[in-house]
Amino acid sequence: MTVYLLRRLGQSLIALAAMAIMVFVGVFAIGNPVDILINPEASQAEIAATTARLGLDKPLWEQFARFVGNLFQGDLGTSFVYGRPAAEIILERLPATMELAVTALLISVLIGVPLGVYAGLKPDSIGGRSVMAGSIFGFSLPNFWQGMLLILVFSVLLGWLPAGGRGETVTVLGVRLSFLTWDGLQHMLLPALNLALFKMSLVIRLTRANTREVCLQEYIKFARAKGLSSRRIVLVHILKNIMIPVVTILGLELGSMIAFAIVTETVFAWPGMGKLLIDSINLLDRPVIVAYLMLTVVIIVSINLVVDLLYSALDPRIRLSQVKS
Amino acid sequence: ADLVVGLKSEATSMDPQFHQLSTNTQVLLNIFEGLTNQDALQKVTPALATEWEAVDDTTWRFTLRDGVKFQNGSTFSARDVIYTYCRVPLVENSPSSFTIYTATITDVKPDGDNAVLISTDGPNPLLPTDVANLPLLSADAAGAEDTVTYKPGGECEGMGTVPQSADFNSPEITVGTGPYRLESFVRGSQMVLTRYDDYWGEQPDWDKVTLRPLTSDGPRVAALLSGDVDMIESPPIQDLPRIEQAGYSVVDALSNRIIYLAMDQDGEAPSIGGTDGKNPLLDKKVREAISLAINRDAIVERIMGGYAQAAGELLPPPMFGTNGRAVDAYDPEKAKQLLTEAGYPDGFEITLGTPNDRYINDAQVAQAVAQMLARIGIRTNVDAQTASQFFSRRNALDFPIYLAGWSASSGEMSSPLKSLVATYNKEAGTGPTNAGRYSNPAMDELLKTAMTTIDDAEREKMLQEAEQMVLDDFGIIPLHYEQTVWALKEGLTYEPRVDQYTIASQVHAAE
Amino acid sequence: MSEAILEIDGVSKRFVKTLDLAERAARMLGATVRELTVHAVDGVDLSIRKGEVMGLVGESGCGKSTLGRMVAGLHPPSAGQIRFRGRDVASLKGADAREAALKVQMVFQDPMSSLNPRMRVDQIVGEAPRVHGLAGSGEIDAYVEAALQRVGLDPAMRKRYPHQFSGGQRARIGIARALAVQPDFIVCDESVAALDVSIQAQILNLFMDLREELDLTYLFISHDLGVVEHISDRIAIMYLGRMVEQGASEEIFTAPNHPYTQALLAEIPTFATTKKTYSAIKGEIPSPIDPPPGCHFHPRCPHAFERCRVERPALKEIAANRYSACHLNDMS
Amino acid sequence: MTPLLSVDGLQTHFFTRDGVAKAVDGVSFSLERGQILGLVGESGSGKSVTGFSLLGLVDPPGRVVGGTITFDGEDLVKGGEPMLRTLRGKRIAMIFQDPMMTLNPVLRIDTQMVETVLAHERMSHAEALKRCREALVMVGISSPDERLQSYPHQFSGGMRQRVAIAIALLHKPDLIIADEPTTALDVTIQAQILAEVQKLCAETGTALIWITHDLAVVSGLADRLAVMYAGRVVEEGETARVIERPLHPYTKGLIDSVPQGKTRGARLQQISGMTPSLLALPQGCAFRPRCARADAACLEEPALEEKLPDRKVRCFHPWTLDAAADAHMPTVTETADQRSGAAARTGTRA
Amino acid sequence: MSDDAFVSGLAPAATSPVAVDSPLKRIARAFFEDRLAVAGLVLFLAILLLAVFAPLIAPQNPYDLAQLDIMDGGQPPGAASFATGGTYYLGTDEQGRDMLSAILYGLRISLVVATVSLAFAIAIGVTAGIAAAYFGGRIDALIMRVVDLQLSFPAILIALILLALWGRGVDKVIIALVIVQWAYYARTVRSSAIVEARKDYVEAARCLALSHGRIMFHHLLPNCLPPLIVVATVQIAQAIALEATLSFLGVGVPITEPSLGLLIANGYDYLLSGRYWVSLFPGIALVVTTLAINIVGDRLRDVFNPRLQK
Ligand SMILES: Nc1ncnc2c1ncn2[C@@H]1O[C@H](COP(=O)(O)OP(=O)(O)OP(=O)(O)O)[C@@H](O)[C@H]1O
Ligand SMILES: Nc1ncnc2c1ncn2[C@@H]1O[C@H](COP(=O)(O)OP(=O)(O)OP(=O)(O)O)[C@@H](O)[C@H]1O
Ligand SMILES: [Mg+2]
Ligand SMILES: [Mg+2]
Repeated sequence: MTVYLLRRLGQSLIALAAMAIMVFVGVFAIGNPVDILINPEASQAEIAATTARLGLDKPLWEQFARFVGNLFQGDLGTSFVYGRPAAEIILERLPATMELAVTALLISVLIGVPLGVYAGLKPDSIGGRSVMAGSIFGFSLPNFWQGMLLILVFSVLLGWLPAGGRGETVTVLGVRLSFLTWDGLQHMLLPALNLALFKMSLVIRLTRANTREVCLQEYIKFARAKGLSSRRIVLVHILKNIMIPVVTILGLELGSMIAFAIVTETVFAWPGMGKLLIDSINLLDRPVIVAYLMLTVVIIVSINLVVDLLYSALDPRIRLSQVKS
Repeated sequence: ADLVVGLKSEATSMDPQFHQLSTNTQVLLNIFEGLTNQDALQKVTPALATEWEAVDDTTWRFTLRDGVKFQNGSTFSARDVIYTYCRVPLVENSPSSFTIYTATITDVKPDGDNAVLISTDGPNPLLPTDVANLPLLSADAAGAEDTVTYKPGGECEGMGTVPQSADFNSPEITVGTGPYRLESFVRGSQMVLTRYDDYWGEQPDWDKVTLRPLTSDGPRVAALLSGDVDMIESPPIQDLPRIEQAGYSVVDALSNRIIYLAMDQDGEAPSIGGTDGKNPLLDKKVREAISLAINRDAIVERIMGGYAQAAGELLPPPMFGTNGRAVDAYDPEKAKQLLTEAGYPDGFEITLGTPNDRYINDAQVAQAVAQMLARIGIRTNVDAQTASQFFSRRNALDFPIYLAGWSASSGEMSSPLKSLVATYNKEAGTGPTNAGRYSNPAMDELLKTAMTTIDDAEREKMLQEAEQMVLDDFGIIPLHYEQTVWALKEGLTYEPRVDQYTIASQVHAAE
Repeated sequence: MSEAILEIDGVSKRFVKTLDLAERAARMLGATVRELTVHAVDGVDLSIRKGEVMGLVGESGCGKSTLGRMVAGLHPPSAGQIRFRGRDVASLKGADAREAALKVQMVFQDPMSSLNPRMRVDQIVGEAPRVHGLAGSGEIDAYVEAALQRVGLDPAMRKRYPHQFSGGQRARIGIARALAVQPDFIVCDESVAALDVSIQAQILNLFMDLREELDLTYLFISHDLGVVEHISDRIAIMYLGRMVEQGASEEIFTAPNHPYTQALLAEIPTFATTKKTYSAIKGEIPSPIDPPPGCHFHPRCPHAFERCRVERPALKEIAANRYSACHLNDMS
Repeated sequence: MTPLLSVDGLQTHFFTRDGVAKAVDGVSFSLERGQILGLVGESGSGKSVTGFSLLGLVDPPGRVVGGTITFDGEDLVKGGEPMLRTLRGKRIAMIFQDPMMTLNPVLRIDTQMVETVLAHERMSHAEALKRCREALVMVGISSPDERLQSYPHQFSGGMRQRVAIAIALLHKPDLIIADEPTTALDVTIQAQILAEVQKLCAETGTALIWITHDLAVVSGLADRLAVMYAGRVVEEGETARVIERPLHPYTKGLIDSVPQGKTRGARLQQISGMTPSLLALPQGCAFRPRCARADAACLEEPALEEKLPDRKVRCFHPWTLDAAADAHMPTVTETADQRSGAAARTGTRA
Repeated sequence: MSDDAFVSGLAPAATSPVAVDSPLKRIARAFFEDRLAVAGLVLFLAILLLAVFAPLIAPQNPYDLAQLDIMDGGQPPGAASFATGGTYYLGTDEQGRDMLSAILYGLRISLVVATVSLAFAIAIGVTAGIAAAYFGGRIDALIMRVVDLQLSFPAILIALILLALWGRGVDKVIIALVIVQWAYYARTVRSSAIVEARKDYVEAARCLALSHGRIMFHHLLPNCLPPLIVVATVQIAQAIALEATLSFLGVGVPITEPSLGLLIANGYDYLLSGRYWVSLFPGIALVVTTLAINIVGDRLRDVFNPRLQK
């Protein structure tokens, strides 16, 4: 276990370092954020003064060294645009994104797994085939286009749901949540659905493939030979086996969901981290970009960790190897 | 009654001295006020100063309004003015400092009980305009000492601990004299303002104002149409027919923003193809040809949906310093002829730089321009980028020709002339945005004189003349003036503003 | 008696799972992380004479294949020497090494997985001779045909893919491939285990024919004692990485010395016309990761006594050309 | 006394893309209570499919298309899934070939055993667990409580197979179908399992069908043998008689081709050719192309007939009826004697 | 048949158990059994042809600004052109770009971006994956750590950052996609190559003293193709979608040479205004393309999966 944590830690540190260097060099290469932030009427002297004030006049390595130094004091830097700690700005937006991603994940699992199992058990039935055909669709539609269609249909044409924004929120333990109010839920429905559709297709396909695979296993036949009911075979023997790959993939996908939230948040004007990232990239707000990526790495690494723990809870074979090492 | 406004971008800070950004200013103008104010037409009007006069060439006297109380109850006095102006250079990490308005100020001191004297290091005719951009803070709320003494360069005394941008999230510190006070600000989601009942001026119509950032055009319109918000700024022009059809009112006004083309006139330009390394843009005939090749009306009509006005000057008339110059006529024949005369009968190849998320339909306009230039033989590639990249590359002189916009915050001709076409000179601080490096020493001289001329009439004449010189030279090519649009729910009115600000306190319920 | 063509001298093979950076760090932090070492082959001596068939028997995981692979040059030994025609194989370089590598070939267990499913038979058989210049590009077709004919395959089928053959034919292709590089020594690793008895007989006969025809020497690995007994001149028996007994085939089968060998022979299924009562050695085969101390067999051995638990018995010559590793031999 | 199980003309076909594979095409045999039947044949001859057909576990695209299976007086083919469900695991149990694959890797042993008990009997979890423990003890697993808490991967192959056998024994079934349960195991472990199975059958009176491709394994175990070739039973009879005097050329070839000590140095007798594809069986007798005695008559399909008392064979030219050829026959008894002699010698050594 | 043959057993069997055809033909035969898959393939080929011959088919060259006229901008489907009198069957965008032509050309860009990036990503990924599987040990650990890092980071983020850094351009989009995708191939190839490398035929090849390169690319690689092909079909569809998404987010291809994604993104602004065609038609083209590829990929997956073969 310790080994495992250490390995994970090592990997994420490398990822963090790679990310930080890339962003530093990259943002430096794009240009000077002062060019876009400053009032165009400012004189050249003003521009130079501002650049110095933000520490951008120093050579890149010096800026980086300073950043690393601050990092060790838990300081991810101060946003050029907002003048506030970058970490704070991002954490403020984190709940909105997490809320969206988790809801989407729930939707995709709760709908995807049963459909996938069904399609896997009855691959040649009309129902099974239509589920698969549907999932290919969900797979093929680009995320943003789905979002646009959702808006077009549900907001513009039918007027049932709001087209964007977060709606009313309730503050619980200092975190603002949408799903506790009716208005908030309404606002969340379309973006969550948008984010979920793709993953749902993925879950369906994955579950189906695994169900088919597991169905062919000798132990399923043995379970039948033991005289078990089909219900028990599906709900215990098959489901427990397919949950292993599903959980793994979903873990990875939660990470990518947070990333894909960028698109959904853009389409639905959802005030989450993804939107912030796009804005920050556009404004070359390097501290925020770096902090966002660092946070994402940390989140993804933690999710992977949780997934692995879950995984070992689900798959006893893994447990052994961990005990051993 | 409450008002919910959908804004296209969010204020980056509640600190009125942190970031010079129209998004910030338009929000903060609900809470704070300066000594002066600019009205919808950018005319300077009294605010916390009831009147002002130039005492001599370098000193202005502002009479302070009586009986004004800050939202925290403290009485407005000269100390607040001094404190406010003192704090400007002390704001840390400001990405765009307000020092450009205080740089010339050498001293601020009380003059009797109800006036301040502001001295500058030279004649500054624009000081009353400048101070409109410096909303006044409450020295008490900010924790100043009892006496604050002005010293230039951030050396003031009696400042106490100066609150920084992040502190302004607290309604305790964000205290102004304006009609609204800050109730809450949830970044990314909304800002809530409540009416300040002891406001000295006319009470606004709304008890509570909610400002929502809806940065994507589509959702912003959708939010209006679905009734989530009462009013939005900058609805995309292509959606206006639909919005009007749905029973919403649309108001618009010519803005102070001009969209222009600037051309590289800085020696040879190797990035232009088909000219054997010569820079055709150095030739006035070529520049004129470019201007004549552009069908501005078509752009206004087709790309801007009619919500723009073809431009012949650097500011829309009748703003200060305009001279009524006619819009260059669309004349491709003559343009071709001019090109031939200049020695480019087959045209040349050029890359037009443009931002794609900064001005209304900016990349579309650039493509339309490219189409038109292509027709007279100037094969034009469009290099559209997000604003940050565009501005960085533009400032690095990467584009032989580029499209950009300019809005004059002072509302007078000196602003575009000084920034866009005055010779680039680091020391003098002229031409900071002159990335085409156009240079006309005669015009520079004239502008310099104008800038130190306090007398308005005299100054206007000089500015008109200077502008004429540049435009006759085709040193810069105006395309169109943007028009700013607001869409409102039935029953609301808003006087459209040249400066494109959406100021909630000025939204009214129709009688 | 002819000279030894292959000598295996104190050869061991250890598979070690070394610690990576994270694991070492964890160990410094006090976690119980250890290197895992599998002693797949543990100090084995064996000498094979030219032209003989040496049978190698033992239960699953006892290191037969590993030894076979080392002989075939697929694994370098962790310790000890393998000498082919008197020369240490590991010390050879360049052309010599290649020559030695080609002289020792291997025939594998699973006839399907040992043939590349994406290659045609003529490619499978002809690739190595072509690459190594054993046959010029003009002659290669004839060469392959001859190789196929030698193992009893119709050359007309040389354009087919492995999946288009039956198990027995695939086994023949595998043999043809090995023979195509003109080896002297062939390691047969369970080469007939996957075949049905009826096909197995065909292939065993083929092995014997080829041996005579081409003067080959075999190391014949199998867990099937019947097969080994049928084909081998001499037999070596391994248990958990170690050699426990070695000797001429008849002698071992008539008078097994080591208790393990005895138990093994008792378990060979044989035709019976009356119902047999089965009895068995108790216990499971221990893991090579954690082998028992002393004699590896002692936990299952009915004759085990104190010494077996602590001391590893050496492989001693108990009669002429007859070796056994059992402490019992010291007692009598 | 009616037999416990009688299979008559069983046909199981696989309807594949490439055609109909007649995996089982006319299999008949019968089994008394407490009897052990050895079902022998080379790979692909339809042994497993026969076993699965009995339990109705043939996977699509396979289907039982003909014949009858009578178990304790009831027709299983007619009874269909509902009847089979109640029988499976309770009265007919099956043990599969590969012990590594038969247990669900993600479920604990107790779960997998208890569910089998509860699938057929109403009782408390504790009682069921007790029964499982007893079953484990019966198959020679020590410290069953600890084992019950384990997962399959923590067991060796032999242990897993024993667990599978224990599961088969939970309801003291009337019939166990063992499909090559020791093929994947080492000889010493195989012997352990054989010993246990033999003991159990003797103790519980359970009938057993032991499927294998290794004649030698069943020769000492089974009361009767049925030899399959290409989906058909080609010979059936009492074990000793079949081994001693195989009638069908295939059976004889099978026995002769087994290598042993006495064959050393000599060439093995071998059956030429190879197993035919089920999709393209030769006309008439399926063994015809590989048979030295085949003639024109064999172009007709021979029937399974009783050529000697209690000996059925599917051949026009069975060995014993042809005196000339019989001369070559090895005397199997001799072999067995030699072997037991060797065993006796080893036994004396210690 | 003689007694002699019975004894020697060396006589070659006259019949082979299976019909004589190559593995590829078998796969193809299995593939064509599914009508939906065939339809998908035909559709995809048709799209491919349309894209390849776009310059010949399209009424207009939408990338040549001189051929556009903003006076024809925003025309609904079926409208006639002011400038040329031709018909805009699918309408025009605000630049007066004929949507039909723009879609054909956009398809071209989208496919070129996807296939070129695919080719490079496969080349890199396959080499890395096979080397990792074949050599094992440290090489494997190193390569797979990089792959893990890459894969644990969402593709869209990486691409977004890279493109934000580099600016717009078809070449840059391709590079970004290669960087984002190679790891998938490396992982896929490695996992199948590890299984294959354990098979005896690789040992046999080593026993025959064949070179590493030969074993890796002649022996291992062909056997790792099936999963690779499946992943490639999925990835090419993903690449098209990803490019579209990046263009949508404003970091994709240059605006004057719009891909399908960029066309949709442009149309996004006109969605509410009723000019649905600007975004709907390219959207449909994009969906149909990825759908066709996914259907084909789906079938390939089934066909290549030996466990599911009937
Ligand atoms: N590459 C390897 N890495 C680690 N352990 C290995 C490796 N190869 C073999 N082993 C271990 O070495 C031991 C001997 O393996 P080997 O394959 O030689 O046995 P065997 O006698 O051939 O068994 P079988 O009869 O099952 O083929 C086994 O415990 C195996 O797990
Ligand atoms: N799912 C299936 N689809 C098609 N054919 C099948 C299927 N399962 C079995 N068969 C065919 O049925 C025949 C008999 O198979 P079976 O498994 O009964 O053989 P077996 O005698 O048990 O062989 P082995 O000794 O290899 O286990 C085989 O030739 C096989 O091709
Ligand atoms: Mg082995
Ligand atoms: Mg079987």
